[in-house]
Amino acid sequence: MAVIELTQLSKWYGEVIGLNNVTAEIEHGITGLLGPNGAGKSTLMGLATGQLRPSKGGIRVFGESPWDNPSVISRIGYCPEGDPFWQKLTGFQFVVFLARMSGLQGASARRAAIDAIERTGMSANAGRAIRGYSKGMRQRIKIAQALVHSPELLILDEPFTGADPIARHELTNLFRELAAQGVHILVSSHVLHEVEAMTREMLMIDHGRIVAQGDVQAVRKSLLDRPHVIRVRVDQSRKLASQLVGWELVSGVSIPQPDTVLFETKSPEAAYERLNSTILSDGMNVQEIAAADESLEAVFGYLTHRESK
Amino acid sequence: MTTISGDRVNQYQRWQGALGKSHWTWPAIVRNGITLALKHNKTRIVLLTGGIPAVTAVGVLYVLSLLESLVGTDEAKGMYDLLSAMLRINIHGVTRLVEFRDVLWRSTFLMMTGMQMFWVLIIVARVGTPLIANDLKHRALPIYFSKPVTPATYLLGKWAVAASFVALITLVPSFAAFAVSLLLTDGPGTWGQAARLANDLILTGMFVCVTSGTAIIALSSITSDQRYVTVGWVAICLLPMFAQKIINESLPSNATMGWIGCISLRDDIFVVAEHLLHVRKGLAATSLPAERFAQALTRPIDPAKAATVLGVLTVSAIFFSWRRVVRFSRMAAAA
Amino acid sequence: MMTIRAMTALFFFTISQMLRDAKFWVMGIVLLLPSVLALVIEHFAPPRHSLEPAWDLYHGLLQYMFLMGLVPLTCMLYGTGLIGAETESRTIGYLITRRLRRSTVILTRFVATALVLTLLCDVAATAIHISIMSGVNWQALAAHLGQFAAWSPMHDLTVYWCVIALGVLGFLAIFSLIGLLTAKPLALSVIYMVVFELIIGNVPAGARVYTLMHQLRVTAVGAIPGLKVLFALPPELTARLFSANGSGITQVLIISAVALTLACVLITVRELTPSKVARD
Amino acid sequence: MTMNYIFQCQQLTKNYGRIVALRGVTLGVQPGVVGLLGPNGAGKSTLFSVLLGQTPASSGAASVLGLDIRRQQRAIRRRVGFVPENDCLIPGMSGTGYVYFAGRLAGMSHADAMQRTHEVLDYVGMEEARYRSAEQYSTGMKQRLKLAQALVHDPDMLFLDEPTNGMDPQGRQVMLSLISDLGRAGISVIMSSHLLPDVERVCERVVIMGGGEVLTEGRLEEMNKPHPTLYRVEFTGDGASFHRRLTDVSVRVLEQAESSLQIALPEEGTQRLVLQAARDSGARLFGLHPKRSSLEETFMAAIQRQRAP
Repeated sequence: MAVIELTQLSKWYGEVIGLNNVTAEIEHGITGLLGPNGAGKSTLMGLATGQLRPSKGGIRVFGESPWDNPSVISRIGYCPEGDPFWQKLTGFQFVVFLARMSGLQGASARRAAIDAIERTGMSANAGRAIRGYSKGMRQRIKIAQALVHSPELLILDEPFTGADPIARHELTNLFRELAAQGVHILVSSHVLHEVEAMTREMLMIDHGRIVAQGDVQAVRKSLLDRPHVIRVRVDQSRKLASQLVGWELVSGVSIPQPDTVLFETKSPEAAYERLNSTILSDGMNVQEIAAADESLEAVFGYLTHRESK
Repeated sequence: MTTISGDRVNQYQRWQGALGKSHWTWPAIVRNGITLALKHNKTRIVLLTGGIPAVTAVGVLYVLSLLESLVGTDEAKGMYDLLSAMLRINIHGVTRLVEFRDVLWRSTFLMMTGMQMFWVLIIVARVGTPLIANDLKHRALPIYFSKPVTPATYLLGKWAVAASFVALITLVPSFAAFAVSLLLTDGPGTWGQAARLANDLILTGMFVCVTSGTAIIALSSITSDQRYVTVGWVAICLLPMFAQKIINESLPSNATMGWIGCISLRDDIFVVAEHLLHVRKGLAATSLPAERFAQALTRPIDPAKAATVLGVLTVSAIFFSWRRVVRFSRMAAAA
Repeated sequence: MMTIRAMTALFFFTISQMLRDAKFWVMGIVLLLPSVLALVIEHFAPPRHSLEPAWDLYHGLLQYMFLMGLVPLTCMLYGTGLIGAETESRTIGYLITRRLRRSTVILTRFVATALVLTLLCDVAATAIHISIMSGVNWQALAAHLGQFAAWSPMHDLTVYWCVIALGVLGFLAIFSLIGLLTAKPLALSVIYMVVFELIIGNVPAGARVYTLMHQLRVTAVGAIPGLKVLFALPPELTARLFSANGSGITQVLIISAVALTLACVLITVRELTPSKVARD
Repeated sequence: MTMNYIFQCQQLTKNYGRIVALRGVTLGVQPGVVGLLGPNGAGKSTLFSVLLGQTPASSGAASVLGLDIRRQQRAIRRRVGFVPENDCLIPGMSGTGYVYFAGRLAGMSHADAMQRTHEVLDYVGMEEARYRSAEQYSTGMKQRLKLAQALVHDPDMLFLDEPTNGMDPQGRQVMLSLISDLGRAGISVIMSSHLLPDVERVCERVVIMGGGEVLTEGRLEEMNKPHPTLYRVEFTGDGASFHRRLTDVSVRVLEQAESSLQIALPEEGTQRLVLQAARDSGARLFGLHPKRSSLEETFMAAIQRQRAP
C-alpha cells in the first residue's frame, strides 16, 4: 500500500489554484518533492497533514483521510516551511510541549525531546529562547519537533532553507539514517543537489500538476524530445569537433572553452561508443567525459521551463 | 563558468554622476513618508475634515464682527448665547465688543486649538504609528543604513513626517483661518496686535507639532507591531484624560491640584496653548469677568508645571527613540 | 489516555503562554487602573458624612467600568486570538497536527483562557474593593449609616466574583466564535459589542434578554437588590426588567454553550490559514 | 599596494558583550566576485555590518576601497551597495518607488534617481511588474528588486548577504547570472552564501570563515583543481572483465560498484588506457570524471581543522 495516495486531487484558494487534478502514489522511502515557487508543494504537504481540505478529489495517508483525524496525523511528523515559532520558548520547552501534545507522558516526553534534540545536533542550544536562534538552528529545532514522537512518515517542507553547509550535511545524513530505519520521508527543497544526495525518487510538480514522477535518470531517459548533451575535455578539441560534425547522430557541436567540446545527440549510447573509439584511433588524450544534462538540476530545468519569465 | 540567459540583453551600465551631500537625505525620507501616508484615502479624509475647527473659528470671528454692530437687538441675543458657550467667556450684556477684539480673537483660536487636538489624535494614530514600527517589522532599516544615512538623519526625517501631518492639521488651517478672518472682518484691532497674534499662533502650532511628533516617534520605535503603537497612543491620549475627568469631578472644587492636575496630556497642551495665546492674561487686563473663564476653562493648573511635564516627556521621547534607532541600526549584525 | 495527556499539555501551555505574553500584564495594569483611580479619589476626598459616595463609586466602577467595559474588552482581546493569534503566527500547524481533534484544541484553550481571565478580573475587582474600603472610615460613619446600614461589601464582592466569572465565560465564548468567523475579527467584535451588548442590552426592548450584558445585570440585581437604584430607571421599567430574585445564570450558560458548539463546528470544517493565503 | 584590495582588515575584532563575533580578522581581498562562506555564527554578517560602518568595530582597523571604516563611513556607503538577507521592502511602495527612494537616500537628485531607477530595473529584468506594489512580488522578484536597490547609485562594490537563499532553481539561475555579469562589468561582489554550488558557479575567489576567524582564502580554481590521476568511471557491461583489463595495464581499481569504478591511473595523461580497457572488455564507457576536491570538501575540512583543538 502506498503511504500517500492522491486521487484526482484538486485544491484552490478562492481563484488561486494550488493543486490541479493530481493523481499519484507516494511510496515508502525518501521522496523528493520538487517544483518552482508556487507550484503547489506546500499545498500538497498541507493536505497530507490534514491542515487543508481538498476542494475536489481525495487524499489518503496510511489509507485514511488525514483531515481532523488524529489517528492518522499523529503518525506523521511535520516540519513546516518558514518561521512559525513561539519565539519566547526555549528549544527544549518547544520540543517537550509538542511531544506531550502527541500524547507522550511527562518523563518519556522529556526523554524523547532530549533524544530528538540530540539527533538534530541542538543539544548545546536547547536551553536558549528560540527568538535568539539563527536560521540553521530554527530548521534543526523544527526537525527535532517533527521527530520527537517517532512518526512513521516525515513531511518536511523546505527543511534546508537558510541552513549552513554543515547543517545541510548533517541533516541530509540524519534523513538517510531515518529512512534506513524505515521512516518514510517526503521532503521538498529548492537545492536540488541536496535532494539528489538523499534520494533518486522524485515527484516534480509545476502549476499544481505533476510533471514527472520516479527515478531521475529514468525520467531523463524518457524525455525523448530532448537531445542529450555530452561534454568532453580533450587536448585536441578542434580536431574532435570537426569529426563530430560529420556524424549523423550528432545534432550540434560547440567549443565553449579551448579544451572542451559539447555536443548534442538523441542516441547517447551509440554516440558514446563511437566517441570512445574515435578518441582511441585518432590518438587524442581525454581528460573527462560526462553527460552534461543528466543531473537533477538539468532535468528539472527541462521539465519546468516556462516560456515567459 | 556561467552564461547570460537569453532574455537578458541589457548590459550593466555604469553611471557617471555625482551624489549630493549625505546630510540632505532626510528630505527624501520626509517626501517618501508623506507620499506613502497620502496613498490612503482615510488619511486624506482626516486631513480634509481637519479644516473643520478652522472653519468654525472663521465663522465665530465673522459673527463677532457682525455682533459689534448688532448689540442689543433680538437677533443678537441667540448669537451671544452661542458664542458664550463656545468661547466659554460670558459676553452677555457686553455692549462694546470692539474693545475686546484682541482677547476674543485669541480665545477663539484657543477654542480652535482645543478642537484640533482631536484631529491631532486621529492623524497621529493613522500616520505616525507606522513610521518606525513598519521599518522594524519589515526589517527595512538595513536599507537606510547601507546608504549614507545616519540615525540622526533618519530620525529627523521620520519626525518631520509626523510633524508635517500635525502641522497640516494645526498650523496650516490655523493660519489659513487667521488670514481669511483678517480679510472678512476688521482684524483683531491694530496691525501690531495682528502680528503678535500670528506669532503666538505659530508658536502654539509648533509646540503641538513638536510634542506630538516626538511622542509618536518614540512610541513607534518601541515595537514592530503597528497595532500596539496605535493602541498605546490612543491610551496615552485618552486614559489620563478620563482619569483626570473622574478625579476632577469627584473632588470638591476647592481642592488644590498641583501635579495631580497635570495627568491629562491633552489638558496640559491646552493650558500651555492658553498661556502662549495669552488668553487669561488678556482677559485679566480687560474688564471681562476673567474668573468665570478660569473656572470654565479647566482647573487652575500652573502652565509651568504642564510645560514641565510635556517637556520632560518630549526630551525623554527624543532620547529614547535615538537609543532605539541606534540599537536597531546595529541589530542586523547582532542577529 | 493519550488524548487526555495532550489536553493537559495544551491546557498548561495555554496558561503559560498567556502569562509569558506582555499583553497579559498590560491588561492587568489596565484592569487595576479603576482601583488606582478609586485610591486617588479616596485619598483626595475631604472627610465625608455619608456612605453614599463610597457606595456609588464601588458599584459604579464595578458595573459600568468593569462589567460593561473592561471585562468584555479583555475577553475580546483574548477570545479573538484564541485560535486567531496562532493562525496569524502560523503556529496553529503544530497544534492541529498532533494528537488532538480540532474541536478539542479550541475547547482546551478556551477553558484555560477562561480560568486565567476569571482570576485576573476577580483579582482586579478585589483591588477595587480594597482601595475603596481602605478609604472608608466606618467608625466615623457609624452614627449616620441610614439606608446603608445593611450594606455588606463582602457579600457584594462575592456576588461580583461570580458575575465576573459568568461574564468571562459568556463573552469569551462569543468572541472565540467571532474569532473563527472572519480573518479580521476585531472590527466585527467591536460592532457586536457596541450594537448588541451596549445598545440593545441597554434599551427596554425584547431582544435585550439575548444579551449577556442584561443577563449579567439581572444576576447581579437578583443577589444585590439595592443595585436597582444605580441604573436610575423609571420604577415600572425596573420592575419589568429585574424580577425579584431573578437570575440570568441559565441564560448565560445557554448562550455560551451555543457559541462554543458553533465554534467547534466551525473549526472542524474551516481551514485555518492566515489572512493572506500562504502559497509556496 | 592598498589599492589592489577592495577591502582590507587588520586584527579586526568585534564583540557583543561576551560574545566575540570577529576575532582579529586580518584579510585583504582582491577585486572580483568573492564568495564568503562559513557556518552560522561565523561572523559573516558582522563583517558586512562593520565594513559598512553600521556597527563600530571593537578594535583593529579596516578599510573599504581605501576608505577608513571609522572616519569615512558615509563615503564608503556612497561607493558600496548592500543587499541584506531578509526581506527589507517598505510596504505600500512600488518597485520603481522603492529603487528611486534608495537612490534618493544615496544622495542622488530627483532626475538622476528616476533615470537610474529604470536603468537598473531594466538590467535586473523587471518589466511591467516594476509599477506594481512590491509586496506582491515573488521571492525571486523581491531578490532582484533588492539587487536593483543596491545598484542604483552605481557602487564600485556590492555586499550580498545570502542572495539566493530560499529561491527556486530558476530564480537562482537568473540571480547568479546577474552576479557574474556584474563581476565582468568591473563591480566587485562579495557574496555570503550557504549554497556552495552557487558559490562554485559564480565566484572567482573564496573566503571561508568560522568562529569569527578567517580559515581559508584563495582562488576557487586552485581549490577545485581536478586530480591528475584519480578518476571515477561509469560504464555498462561486464564489470569483472573490465576490472581485469584495467589491472593488466597497471591501472589500480580503488573501489568497484555495479556500474562505476574508482581508479588511480599509473601516471598523468594515461586516460587512454581506460578507454582501451573498456573497448577490449566490451564495456560501454559513458563517464570519465577526474576527482575534484569539491568546495564542500574544502569547506568541511577547514571547519573541522578549526574545531579540532
